[in-house]
Amino acid sequence: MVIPIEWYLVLSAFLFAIGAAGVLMRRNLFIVLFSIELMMNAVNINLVGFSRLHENLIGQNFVLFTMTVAAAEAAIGLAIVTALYRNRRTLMVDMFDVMKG
Amino acid sequence: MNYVLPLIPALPLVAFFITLFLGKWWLKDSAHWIPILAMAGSFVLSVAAFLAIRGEEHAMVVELWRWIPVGDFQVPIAFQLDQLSSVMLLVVTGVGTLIFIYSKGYMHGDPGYYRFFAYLSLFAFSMLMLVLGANYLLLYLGWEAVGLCSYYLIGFYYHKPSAASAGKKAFLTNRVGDFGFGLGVMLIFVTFGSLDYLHVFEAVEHGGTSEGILLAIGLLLFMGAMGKSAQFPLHVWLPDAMEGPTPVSALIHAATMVTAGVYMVARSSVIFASAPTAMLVVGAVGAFTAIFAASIGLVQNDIKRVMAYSTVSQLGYMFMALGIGAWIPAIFHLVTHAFFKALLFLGSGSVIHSLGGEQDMRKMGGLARKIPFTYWTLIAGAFALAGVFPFAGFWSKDEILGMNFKGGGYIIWAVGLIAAFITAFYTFRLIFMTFWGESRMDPEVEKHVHESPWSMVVPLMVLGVLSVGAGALLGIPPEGGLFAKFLEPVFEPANQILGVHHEAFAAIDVILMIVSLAVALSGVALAYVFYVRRPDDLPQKAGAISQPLYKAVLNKWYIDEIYDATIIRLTIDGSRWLWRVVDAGVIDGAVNGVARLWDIAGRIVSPFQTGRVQNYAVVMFVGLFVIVTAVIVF
Amino acid sequence: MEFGFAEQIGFRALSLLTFLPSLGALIMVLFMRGRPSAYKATALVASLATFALSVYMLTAFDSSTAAFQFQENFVWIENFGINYHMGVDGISMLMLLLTSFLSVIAIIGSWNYVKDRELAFFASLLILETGMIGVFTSMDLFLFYVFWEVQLIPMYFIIGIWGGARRIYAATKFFLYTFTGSVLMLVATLAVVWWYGKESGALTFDILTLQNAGFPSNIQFWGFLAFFVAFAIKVPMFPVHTWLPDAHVEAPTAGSVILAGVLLKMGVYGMIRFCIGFFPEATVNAVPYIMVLSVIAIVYGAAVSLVQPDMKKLVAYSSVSHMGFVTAGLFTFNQQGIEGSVLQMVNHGILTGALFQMVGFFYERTHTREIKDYGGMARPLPIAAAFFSLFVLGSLGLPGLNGFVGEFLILLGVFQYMKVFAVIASLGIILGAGYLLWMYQRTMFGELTNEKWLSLKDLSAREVLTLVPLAAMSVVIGVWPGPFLEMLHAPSLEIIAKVEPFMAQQHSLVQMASTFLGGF
Amino acid sequence: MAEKLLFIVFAAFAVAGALGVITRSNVVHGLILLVFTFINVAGIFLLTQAHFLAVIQILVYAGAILVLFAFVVMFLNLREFQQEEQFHRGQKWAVVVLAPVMLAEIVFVVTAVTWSSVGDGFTPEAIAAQGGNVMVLGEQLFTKMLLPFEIASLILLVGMVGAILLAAKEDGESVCLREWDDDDCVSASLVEREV
Repeated sequence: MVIPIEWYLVLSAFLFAIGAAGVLMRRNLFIVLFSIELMMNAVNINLVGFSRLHENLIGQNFVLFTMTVAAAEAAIGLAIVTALYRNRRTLMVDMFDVMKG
Repeated sequence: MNYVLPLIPALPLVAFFITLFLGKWWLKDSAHWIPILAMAGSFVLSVAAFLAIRGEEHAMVVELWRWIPVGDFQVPIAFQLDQLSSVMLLVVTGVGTLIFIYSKGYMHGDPGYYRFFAYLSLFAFSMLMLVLGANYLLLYLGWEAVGLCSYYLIGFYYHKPSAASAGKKAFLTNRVGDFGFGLGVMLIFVTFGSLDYLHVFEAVEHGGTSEGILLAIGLLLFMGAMGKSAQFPLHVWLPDAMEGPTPVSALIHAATMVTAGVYMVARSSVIFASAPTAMLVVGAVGAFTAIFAASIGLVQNDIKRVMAYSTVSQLGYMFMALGIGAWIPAIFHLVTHAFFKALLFLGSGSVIHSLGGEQDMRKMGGLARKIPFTYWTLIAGAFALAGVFPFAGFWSKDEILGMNFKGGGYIIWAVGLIAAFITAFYTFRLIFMTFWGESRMDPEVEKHVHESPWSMVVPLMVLGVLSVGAGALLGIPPEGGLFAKFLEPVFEPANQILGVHHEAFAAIDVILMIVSLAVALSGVALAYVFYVRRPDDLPQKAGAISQPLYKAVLNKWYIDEIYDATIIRLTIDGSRWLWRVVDAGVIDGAVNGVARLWDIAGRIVSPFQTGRVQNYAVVMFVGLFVIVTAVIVF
Repeated sequence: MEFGFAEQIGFRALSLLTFLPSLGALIMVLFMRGRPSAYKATALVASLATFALSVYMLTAFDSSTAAFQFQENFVWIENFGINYHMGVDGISMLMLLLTSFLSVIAIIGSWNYVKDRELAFFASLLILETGMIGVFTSMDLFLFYVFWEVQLIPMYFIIGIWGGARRIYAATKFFLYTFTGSVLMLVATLAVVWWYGKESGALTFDILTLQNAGFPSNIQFWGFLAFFVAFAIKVPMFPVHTWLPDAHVEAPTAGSVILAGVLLKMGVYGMIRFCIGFFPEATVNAVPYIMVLSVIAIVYGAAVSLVQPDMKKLVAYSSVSHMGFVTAGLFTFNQQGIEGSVLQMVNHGILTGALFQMVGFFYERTHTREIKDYGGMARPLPIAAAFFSLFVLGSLGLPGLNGFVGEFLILLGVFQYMKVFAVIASLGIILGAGYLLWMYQRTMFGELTNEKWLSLKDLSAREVLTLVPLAAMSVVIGVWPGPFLEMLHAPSLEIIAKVEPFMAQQHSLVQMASTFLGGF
Repeated sequence: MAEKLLFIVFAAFAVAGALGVITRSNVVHGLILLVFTFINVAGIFLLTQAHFLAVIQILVYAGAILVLFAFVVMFLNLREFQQEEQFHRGQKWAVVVLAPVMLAEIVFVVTAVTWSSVGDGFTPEAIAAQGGNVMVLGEQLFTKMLLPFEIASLILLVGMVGAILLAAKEDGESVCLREWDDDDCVSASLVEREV
């Protein structure tokens, strides 16, 4: 294997950490969704890397499913975004606190 | 007999259903035909039953089906025909038929006409079940069912609050008595393993049952009898029951239902005979009630209330007789009383009817010439009630007093004699105030006074004849007449236990007869002095002399007020306390308190729930960090 | 023997019976949205078919044996020994009849009662019916628990959505009370199953197996306590009864009918199956306490009923009193007491169901339940008054109507157990006559309090149709209870046989107490 | 060696793009940077001989999904949000501290472990011999993975239905500005004009 597995893992860790940070600190709902996509990609990198390491295609297969879920998630997420925006006319996440105790 | 016997109660039941379901839309004003025919049919069948049982040694039992079969508790729907039930059958169906006919005239034009006849039929059915039932549970069934009909009929004019609450009072007071009755029935079952009369009585005769238990059974049963037969202290419902239409008062509250208690004690004669203390209680309560109720009857002004207290008092006589073991005189008095009291009630009903509903005797007077049939039949009834020779009441009352005297119950005899005197007095007070003297009627009412229709007068005349002649026909010689001979087999076992032996008619009987006749006549005479000779001043004077006593009697010895202030008040207040304090306060308070505790806890921690997803995510992230760090470090 | 009885009818009768109502609900929800007449008819047909099936099963039912009949047994979750096991004995057969009968009545009775979300209402009723029937047919503890919870939810919605003004409070109270019991029951269930699994090496939730397990004393004690509390809440026994008046007052008529008619019986049924079935020894030891509580419930419920200003609340408290009779009768452990108790459950279902139905009819007309707002109603509503009086009389135990038979048998049973209790319980009967007649007098008799009432319409044909079967049953059981009691002979003897071995030690205690309390 | 170099370049671009995504206040900028990141990840897939995935990454992610995002972003008027605060006030600092520490921990763990291959034999050479990455992957997908594959299609279907249902406007729906306060609600048609 030309590229060591650790490289994949470290890259993935970086992307994941950045994505997580985005989810946690951004107020804009769109950016939050973007960040989630970033985290998913980080996972995909891992899967592909291990697929290469273990010399099989299971990881690659799995990435396909991740993408499926990501697509579905994006579709529904965006639908929720439009519905929310229509009802509340804001997309700042901290404004949505109906469940406040 | 197998088919005839069940038919006797079945006929009125069928009449009840037909009248109830078809009465409103179809039968309407002719709703009386079916019940009257059914009742007459029952009477004919009862006569057949009477003929069949005459002279038979043993009772006939017809079982229809098992009513409640559970393990060793087997209660059938079964009818028992013996001499006692035969007598009761004749009284119930006979007097019943007459009163049904009378009701046709009396209730004419009432909006609830069909309803009235339906209730009456149901009552007849229930009463017949009561007297025909072959076990205590069926007796209980009839017992409660007649109470129910009484409830409906007292509250017949249900839109009158007083009528409605009188009905309720009757039912509840009876329930208090039935409380004892029910427990008595259970005790009988637990003791003897059966509720069938024949089985139970045989077991008692056989001996071996502890007297304590028999005493308990007797007292509990008698408690039921006290309720139904309006004996002190459960008598309060009967005078109020006069809110019902007059035929109801005559049939239910004079002739039949209220005598159910007497019937029950007589039926259980074997049990009572084996528990002398119970008999003593029965006699004492009867004697006390006899004089107690008579005293109240003295001063009542409502014509029907006088009758009501008189009924209570006469029922007391019957229990007095039962208490001394004079079973047959008690039943004899029951029969004659049914005749003359029904007559008196129907007669006063006729008076009320002719006066357009007036019941206050102070607003009557001088009616003798205006309604002669009613007057003459009522006179016959009054003499019978007062116990004047040779009217029916004389014979039966005299037997009771005589047997008490001869049995050594001098105190009870004396009490009975005083009560007889009072009875004669108030009876003729009623007659004189109503029919003699000056008219005190409203001129408006007076114009419309009229003799009642034939359907009312004919039953009066029949009952009048019976009140005059039945006593002499059945009761001569005292204690050995036709009636006594007929009933002999039923009470044979009880008499054996008591060790009573029949005595021949003797001089002592004649003396006693003369004494009681003298007492009765002096009562009549005193009434004559008071209300015919000097009606304007003597009654007032007498009242003034005994002012506190008079007031107490006028207010029925304040029994109702005492009950209201004690038992009823306590129950209601106690219940309210249970509801408000225990239920809503303590129990629900505890439940809601637990809920409130959690509510407070929730309020304390709920601010942590900011509703912002990202806050939660950060906390999660911190948690993840802690775990990962922990894994790395350790 | 285990599986033989299913062939009596030739098909899986019990499963069909259980799920038929749900099937109806499913059809309604899927295909009949927005068509009231269609889904109402479907609901009626589904419930009628269920009732018809239960009656048909009765014809194939063998009442001479205490064995469970129409059994069906399939493996469900093998690893935990959970089976789909159903079967009925005489007691549950009677309960099934009562359930399917009252469901029909409730559905007809609320034909026009509910105004909004009718579809959901009728579907809830049908699902509720499935839950109730399931409870009475389950022979697997796990299955039983599932159905036990299943019936809770539709009832919660029925009270919470279609109820009166304080419906949320009432529904929550009802749910939390019952659920507290359920959780206790669940814990006890797991404990019992775990113990038996440890002893025998195989987990099983089968009720018949567990009934013969012979648990040791400490398991008996705690298991009994947990199960008993769960069922006592459902009955409800004093002092855990306070959810009942609230739930009844707020529930819509059909809810009250089912609640009083069937749900309360599930508590007693559970006691029979589990408390007595699993823990006979602990049960016998607890009898004096249960008796005291029952007798308190009888008198207390009656006394509190006496002063209720609200008709529905009055009937609700009277249920407490009547159910006190039922529990008192059951734990006498003699044949009269047990059979009277089970019969009284049926009677109470019929009579109280009918009373609630009547109050509902009045409420639909007048929109008030306060007794003081009524008065003289017999004039504008003679037919209603007649029916009302019949049910009132049945309820206060008039001989010839059904209430009497049960009540008398129970009292007879209690009398044999201990006389003092019978005496006190009889006081409850006097009070019973008091509050019922007083209510009747104040509502039906007397002067008309409100001129408006004169224009009220008497019962419609549909309303009469719901009352006639109830009235007929009331009379039939009153004069000929034989066939009903016959179904109970074998099961009641079985119960007695079960507790018999433990009665000896109990007996001395009773006698001690009885001399102490001064029984005759 | 060239591959390693390329990996570092792709990785650096991807990380830089990602950092850009989470720091930009303009959503459109963020979106473009996200596409940029995804393309770089696709490059890494290529380096790993996962040809099919690389293509899909660009087609599905950079193509379909991000176009969807772009649509919505354009559809809604988001300019006004640019003026608002972009980061959570307090939480921002917690994350700035926590995220790098977490990253460090992960990197530490990843590098501390010795990774060994299972060696199933699907080396790039073997795959090439069997007809290439696309062919082998496709074959596996339609044989061994058939059931999950079908389920994935179902998920997509559900997602589609859900999205339509959620985004569809209901008649007479009212719009509330803050909380669920009735006073604050305006009719849907009014908002529609603005949107």
